[in-house]
Amino acid sequence: MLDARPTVGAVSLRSLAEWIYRFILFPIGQMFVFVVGAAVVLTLFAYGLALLFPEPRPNIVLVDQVNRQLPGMIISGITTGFVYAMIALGYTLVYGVLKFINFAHSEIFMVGSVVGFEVMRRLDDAGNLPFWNPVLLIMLIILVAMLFSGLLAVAIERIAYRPLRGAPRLVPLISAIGISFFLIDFVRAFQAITRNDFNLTYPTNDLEWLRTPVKLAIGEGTVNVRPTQFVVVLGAVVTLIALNYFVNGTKLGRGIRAVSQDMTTAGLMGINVNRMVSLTFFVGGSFGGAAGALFGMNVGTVTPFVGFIPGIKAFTAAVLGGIGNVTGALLGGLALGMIEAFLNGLLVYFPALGQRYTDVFAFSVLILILIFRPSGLLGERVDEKV
Amino acid sequence: MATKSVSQSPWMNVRTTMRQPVVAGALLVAYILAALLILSNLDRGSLWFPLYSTLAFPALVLSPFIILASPVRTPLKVILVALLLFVAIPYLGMRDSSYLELIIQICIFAGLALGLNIVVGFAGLLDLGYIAFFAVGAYTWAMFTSQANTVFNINGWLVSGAAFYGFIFLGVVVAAVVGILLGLPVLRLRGDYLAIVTLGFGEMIRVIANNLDKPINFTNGSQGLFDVGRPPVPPLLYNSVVGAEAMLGFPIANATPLSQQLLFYFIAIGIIALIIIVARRLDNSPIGRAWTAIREDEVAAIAMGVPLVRMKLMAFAMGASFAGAIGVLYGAKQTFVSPESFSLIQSISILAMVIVGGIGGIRGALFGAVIVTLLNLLVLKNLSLQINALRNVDFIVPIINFHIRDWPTQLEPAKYERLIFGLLLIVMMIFRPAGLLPEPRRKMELLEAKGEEPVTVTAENPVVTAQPDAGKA
Amino acid sequence: MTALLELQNVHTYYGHIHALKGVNLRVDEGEIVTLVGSNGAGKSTSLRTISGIARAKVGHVHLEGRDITGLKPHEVTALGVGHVPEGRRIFPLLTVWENLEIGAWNVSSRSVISSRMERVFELFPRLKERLNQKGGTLSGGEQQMLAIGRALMAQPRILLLDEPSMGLAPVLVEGIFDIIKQINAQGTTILLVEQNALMALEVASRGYVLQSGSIALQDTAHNLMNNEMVRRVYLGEN
Amino acid sequence: QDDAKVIKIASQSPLSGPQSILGTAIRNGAELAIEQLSGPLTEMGFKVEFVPFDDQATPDVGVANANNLVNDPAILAVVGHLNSGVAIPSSEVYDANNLVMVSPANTNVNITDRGLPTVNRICGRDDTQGAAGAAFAASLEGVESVYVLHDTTAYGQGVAEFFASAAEEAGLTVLNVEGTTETANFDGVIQPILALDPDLIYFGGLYPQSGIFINQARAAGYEGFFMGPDGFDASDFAELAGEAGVGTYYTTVAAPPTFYPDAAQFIEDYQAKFGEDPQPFAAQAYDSAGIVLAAIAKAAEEAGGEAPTREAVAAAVRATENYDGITGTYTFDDNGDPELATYVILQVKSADPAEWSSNEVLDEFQAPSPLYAVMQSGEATPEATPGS
Amino acid sequence: MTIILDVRDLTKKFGGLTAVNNVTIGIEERSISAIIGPNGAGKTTLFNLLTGIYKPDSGTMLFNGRSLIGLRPDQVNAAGMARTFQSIRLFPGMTVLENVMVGMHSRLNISLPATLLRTPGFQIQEKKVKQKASDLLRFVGLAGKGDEVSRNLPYGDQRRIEIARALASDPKLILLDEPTAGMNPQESAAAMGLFRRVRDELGITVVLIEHDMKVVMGISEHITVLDYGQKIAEGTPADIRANPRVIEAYLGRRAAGTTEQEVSAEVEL
Ligand SMILES: Nc1ncnc2c1ncn2[C@@H]1O[C@H](COP(=O)(O)OP(=O)(O)OP(=O)(O)O)[C@@H](O)[C@H]1O
Ligand SMILES: Nc1ncnc2c1ncn2[C@@H]1O[C@H](COP(=O)(O)OP(=O)(O)OP(=O)(O)O)[C@@H](O)[C@H]1O
Ligand SMILES: [Mg+2]
Ligand SMILES: [Mg+2]
Repeated sequence: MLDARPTVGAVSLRSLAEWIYRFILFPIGQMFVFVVGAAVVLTLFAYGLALLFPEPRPNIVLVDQVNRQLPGMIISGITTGFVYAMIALGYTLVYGVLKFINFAHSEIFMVGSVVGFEVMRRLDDAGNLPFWNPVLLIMLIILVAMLFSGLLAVAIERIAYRPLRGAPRLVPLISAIGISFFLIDFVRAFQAITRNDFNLTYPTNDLEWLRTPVKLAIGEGTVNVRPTQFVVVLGAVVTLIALNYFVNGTKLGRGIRAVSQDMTTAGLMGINVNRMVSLTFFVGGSFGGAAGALFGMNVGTVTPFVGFIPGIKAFTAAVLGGIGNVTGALLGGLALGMIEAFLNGLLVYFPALGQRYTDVFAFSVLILILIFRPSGLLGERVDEKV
Repeated sequence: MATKSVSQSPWMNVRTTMRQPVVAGALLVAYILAALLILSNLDRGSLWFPLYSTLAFPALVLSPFIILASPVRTPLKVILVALLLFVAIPYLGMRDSSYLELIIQICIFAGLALGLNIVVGFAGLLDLGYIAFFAVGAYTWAMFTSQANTVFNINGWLVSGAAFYGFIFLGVVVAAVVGILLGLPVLRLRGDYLAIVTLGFGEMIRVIANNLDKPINFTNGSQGLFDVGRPPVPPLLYNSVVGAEAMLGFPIANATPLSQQLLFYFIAIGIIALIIIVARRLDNSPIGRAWTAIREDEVAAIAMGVPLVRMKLMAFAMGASFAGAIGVLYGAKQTFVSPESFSLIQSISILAMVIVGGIGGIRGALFGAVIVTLLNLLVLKNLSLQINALRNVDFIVPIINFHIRDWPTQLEPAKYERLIFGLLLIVMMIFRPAGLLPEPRRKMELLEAKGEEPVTVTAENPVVTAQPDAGKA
Repeated sequence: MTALLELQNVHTYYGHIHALKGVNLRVDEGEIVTLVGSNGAGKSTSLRTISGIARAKVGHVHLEGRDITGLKPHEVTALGVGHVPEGRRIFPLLTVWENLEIGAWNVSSRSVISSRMERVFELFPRLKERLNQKGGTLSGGEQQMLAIGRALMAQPRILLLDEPSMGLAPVLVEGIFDIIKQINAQGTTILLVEQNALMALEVASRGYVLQSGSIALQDTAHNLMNNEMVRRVYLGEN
Repeated sequence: QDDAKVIKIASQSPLSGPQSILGTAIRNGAELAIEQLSGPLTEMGFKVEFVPFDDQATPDVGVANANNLVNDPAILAVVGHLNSGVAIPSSEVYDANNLVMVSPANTNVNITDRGLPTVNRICGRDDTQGAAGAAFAASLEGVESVYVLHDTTAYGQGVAEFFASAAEEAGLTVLNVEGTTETANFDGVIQPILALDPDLIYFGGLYPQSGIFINQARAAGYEGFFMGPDGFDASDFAELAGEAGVGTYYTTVAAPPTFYPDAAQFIEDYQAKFGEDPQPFAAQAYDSAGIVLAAIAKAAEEAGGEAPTREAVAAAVRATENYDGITGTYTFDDNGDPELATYVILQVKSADPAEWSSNEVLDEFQAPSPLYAVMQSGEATPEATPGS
Repeated sequence: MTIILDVRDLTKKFGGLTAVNNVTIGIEERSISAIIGPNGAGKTTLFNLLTGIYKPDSGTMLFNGRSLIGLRPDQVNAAGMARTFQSIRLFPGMTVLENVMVGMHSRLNISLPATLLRTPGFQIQEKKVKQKASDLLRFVGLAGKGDEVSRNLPYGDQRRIEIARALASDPKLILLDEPTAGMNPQESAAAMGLFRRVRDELGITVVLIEHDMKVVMGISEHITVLDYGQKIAEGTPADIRANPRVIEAYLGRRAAGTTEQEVSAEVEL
């Protein structure tokens, strides 16, 4: 329904065009600007570094290395960044509504990746994996993962957070940690019993199209792009647009925003607050699930422990972008993914440092940004009104 | 309104009698003695040993809390606690040093929980990287005493174990300085932004410790610093242990490791006692009031003349310095310091202790530390051991006629300690959201919060915000 | 005749605080009834108990004879109770238009929503000018208009107004009371809580005086205005 | 049965967490040995029980467990650990209480180089293993430059650095020695490798990490060789690395059970008891427990049929000579290293986990422990000489 | 008479909105002045600028001859200017007494060693702090309520706590933001008495923001009127009541009329 515009009247062609602009073209444009912006800034940084340290190690000319690595770093940054962004959305949505860090979200992501595996494994066991249309297959995997993770998130809220509403802010944090421990070991137990193993490898052997890398000739050499990387980016873009529409363009999205600003008053307006909170968890959870499935397809193997690191990174991304802000989560995720990719690519050449310091530098960047923008990149910089 | 019916049931009579100080005191002594006797006479070989020790040991360790809550008079409380700490527990340690080890671990976590409680509970700053300061303390000691540190070792800069006490002080200073250095840039951040930055800082310290074997080897990297020095055992302590063993007619066990452990135990309770005194004095002072004010309303606090950053820095540095001192102790006790001991999970479990116990209260933090450590290192472990023991004798559960031996190995409880721990955390939070031993003030907040508070939109309290209005762009 | 709204011996607590101690109150269809009382007397709590934000521990709330005690706020709203809370409480980051849409949460027909919106704009032309402005950036008076307009979007049968004039410039206070009369004339029953007892009694037909959680006095507005105690305490005369 | 004197043997290994597959293998191997090999003790009237502990791959938990188990006087020996970072601090506790430990898996040099009388292992050492790998890498056609990656743990980093220094000595160009804690998405790690284009990548770490890495590196277009230490040696590696893993070289100090002719029965029994194939270190744990049982029996005999003291057990273990296990024959040197340890170089032949046992053995040799080498030759160059 | 607070050409913008626009105000020492104006006129923003919560875009603020520009809120408080908030901002979980004690922070000697060692100096200070806090509570009429948790007190009492807390820092000037909002006429009358005593007995200059004309006209010696961030009028209550611009923008005809009679009644109090 085209209820996004405040004007009252019939649906005209003009309003359709405006709708398309607002909910499709604009978000795509925005993502494009973020990606290109981050890439340009970091590329300049890389060449700047090469100017400063032309030969950080004997026989290694940094400019040449940067030339060779640039496309690869950018592609890897974008793929990781979109995954971070999708997980970060879950943190941001829940934070916006309930004002607490849902530490269990990383495990919701993990469950999504495990469910993605289960779907493919089952299809493979039944022997009909190779006959699936690639697009349908990917959609199926993502949808099942979304559904499962979304429902799981709803259940978690119901069991572990709702009874604690109104308790001090840190209390649900602890039950979230409890949930997180529980889920990790529960999935491990489940897999250990049913499969005798918990390193879960997506069965892609029969899917030629998924395994054949695409060779892109860029500059001096060729870059191999895995089809899964396309899938990740495409899947992320589509789901992010859908989320943007949901939050900003639908009545339910408006309800969620109202609840996030003032729960009591939202109730007075006739909004069933609990249902809205559940809905928020469902949406946030299903995005985590989709991210998990995409991540799993991209990396090939997942375990019950796979959620921890991306979870922390995504949480960082949410803060970087300004927690509570949907666009901020997107920007934060992309920025973090790109920064990491470039740090990984460049630190290698500095003997005393190396990639082991990537996280140290990435966090330093975060701290720097927060010092200058205490509410994150896009967080509303409210001077508190008193 | 339902008024309590004043029934003169026998139970009420018993309760009134028990509230008599003399009776209560006698009951307490009997209780502690019973726990002690059961514990020290348990036979490790017996089938039900894990179960019994799981019941008796927490009973003993938790007795200080019972003493403090009991109606006996303060001097008697002090005497009872002192007897427990200086007689009962060392005695138990001689009978079975694993309990002493457990108690030392509990003390280490209790110290950390008390320190974190100052940062999180008093000043309301969510610190998810607290373990970093602990690491700083541990490395401060280990770097200067481990044979594995090639820099100091080769240059003859290693110090002897006797320097330990000085290093506790040094650990305090170094950790406090690190706390201030980190705090200066980040303490202006609000609420959960601080959480992620401290989390990142904790990880940074760990990564640096893991990699500072190059270019110069300070930390021995991932190999860790082993052969870390220990404070020398005072001859008096050693001789008393030997004497006590002889007197009590024990087979002379290893007096050397035992007196070493006892030394650590005494140092640990010394440090904790100091931390408790410091924390209490801070709480009842202008500084403590300023922290509470900051926690409750930053804007009002600064407008009333409380210098925010300075007070927060002070909280941060105080908390850090406690962790530093405990870290030095830990390094010496463990004799091995490696980055693996300072993970995010550790920070989180300390936070869990503070919250499970009851945030903002000294008793709560201690209680939380005891409960969580007991759960982790005793209860869950013993559960696995018990089932294993039953399996070894092919125990059959009566009534349902189930052979424990048939329990599948995939479901071995030892593998699911964290799962159970997670469940317990959730259950505890749901049933005691203010913590197991809540601060009266915090408990009240909770009660009233149920009356649905308005959500004010502020920078630290943001809400889901829309995309910048695309229609206008 | 059954009253539109009736409170019978309502007791409400906040934690240990006993805020309402047996409130009895009734509002008939088409009336404006006002509730006056000093700070902390329990006026807001009475309204909150009616709309389900606070819960009556003892006693009952009836809406047209139906027991609505213990229903959730959104359920009470669906039965035709509108509540303009103390301090306006508009959604600061939603636009004026979105705030109004939220007011009509339970209405799905677009044409109904737009006709109601038109009615709100007739009452408050100012809001139409600010349609795309974020609620949080409105001035206090505009926020109050929005809060009332938002409640009207659900077309409640009875509107609970909690201190609509609080913190408003004198010039706006007059306007607000004019509008209250207008809304009532259009058929909405009103339960009005006010510190500004003088103006409240001027627009109301009946009134209750609430003192530390229970009703101390009830009468027609005219009689209350002439009551010695009311004049001294609530109208500020010696 | 009740009056039987109980002797307990404990195991410590990670039973939960990402490494629990390997930790469980240690636990299971030890349990099987105790079930099968405690005959002599049972005949002497003892009842041998097994007590597994979960060290969670965490030093603190390992130490807490260690303190717990030293207090059970019936426990006379420990089989474990998996992680050197856990084994080192825990063994300090064992040693203070004279409790003997036999490790099936710890290859870190510091395990035995501390010279503790109670600490022994039956596997080889990282210095020799790294050097053996480097020598083999240098002998490969077309390998001039190597990129060394490790998992930043005591084990992975240790062996990787030994490999790197030996490779340098062997004339290879070591492009970089890099650590990563990444476990799933290696994109960022791979980019600079591609840019440096090494002929061979050495990964010091365990298969759950390296298998995924190799899979992704191949997909990203890397075309050179892969090589790694004994941490690669698990059938799951084939599953994780897929086709990309075929051709990978790895060294091992604990060859798969199928590699040992004597282990056929063990594999069968293991499958029967635990319903799965023995994972790496299961057979070594079996032998470690076997050594312990034999030593206890010997000490008990010396004690005249009484339960032996821990000191006696520790001494008996250290005195083990030519113990004939399913994975080899073991004699300990004075540091607790096996005098001669077997090092094998294998190549992955198939992406099918079931075919793991058909991996081709390219080279096999026995190298002396440093101490034994000194003893034998009288000179202080504990250099392994591969290709004997 | 000396000017204690001298504000010149003060401007504050929020994005496109100029909340305070070139405002110039002088406050005389030991006076009671009011700032009035329609909702959103910038009154509270002006207080926030004065107390360092917001940074002005341009203009000068001299307090006691000292510039306030660039001072943090706690420094402003230490300099002798205290305030209350439009929406009450107590420390809700602390007791009434503790709330007031926190207000003294900038006047205390805070030393970590002294705190930890409980030196005699520290103990004497603590005793004094408690004593003074109870005195202040008695002054605002809350004697005996010191140990109650502040969030449990009724609204009117909370307003008084805020005033006591502000007075605790021995300010020379106190800024009150709508101190009688939500009070009934009887309560406001009592509050007016309190404000007078603050000036007369403690010698503190009082500046208040109010919408209640009875209070404003009844108590202030000088009134400044803001509208859309700009000063549109200033003068004595009589001037302001008669000013057509103020009537138009703020008072409304009825309020302008009624207050006249009521104020005359009030003055006799
Ligand atoms: N959320 C809450 N938690 C605890 N006590 C509360 C809460 N809200 C109100 N109270 C207490 O309940 C009593 C009644 O409050 P209520 O808000 O109903 O008063 P009121 O008549 O509306 O006063 P006002 O004129 O100040 O709005 C007061 O004593 C108040 O302190
Ligand atoms: N932090 C802020 N961010 C953006 N706008 C603000 C902020 N603070 C105040 N404003 C705006 O500045 C203007 C002046 O606000 P201010 O609070 O000073 O008004 P006021 O005169 O105190 O009104 P009232 O009588 O309603 O309290 C308003 O339009 C307000 O929305
Ligand atoms: Mg009210
Ligand atoms: Mg204002």
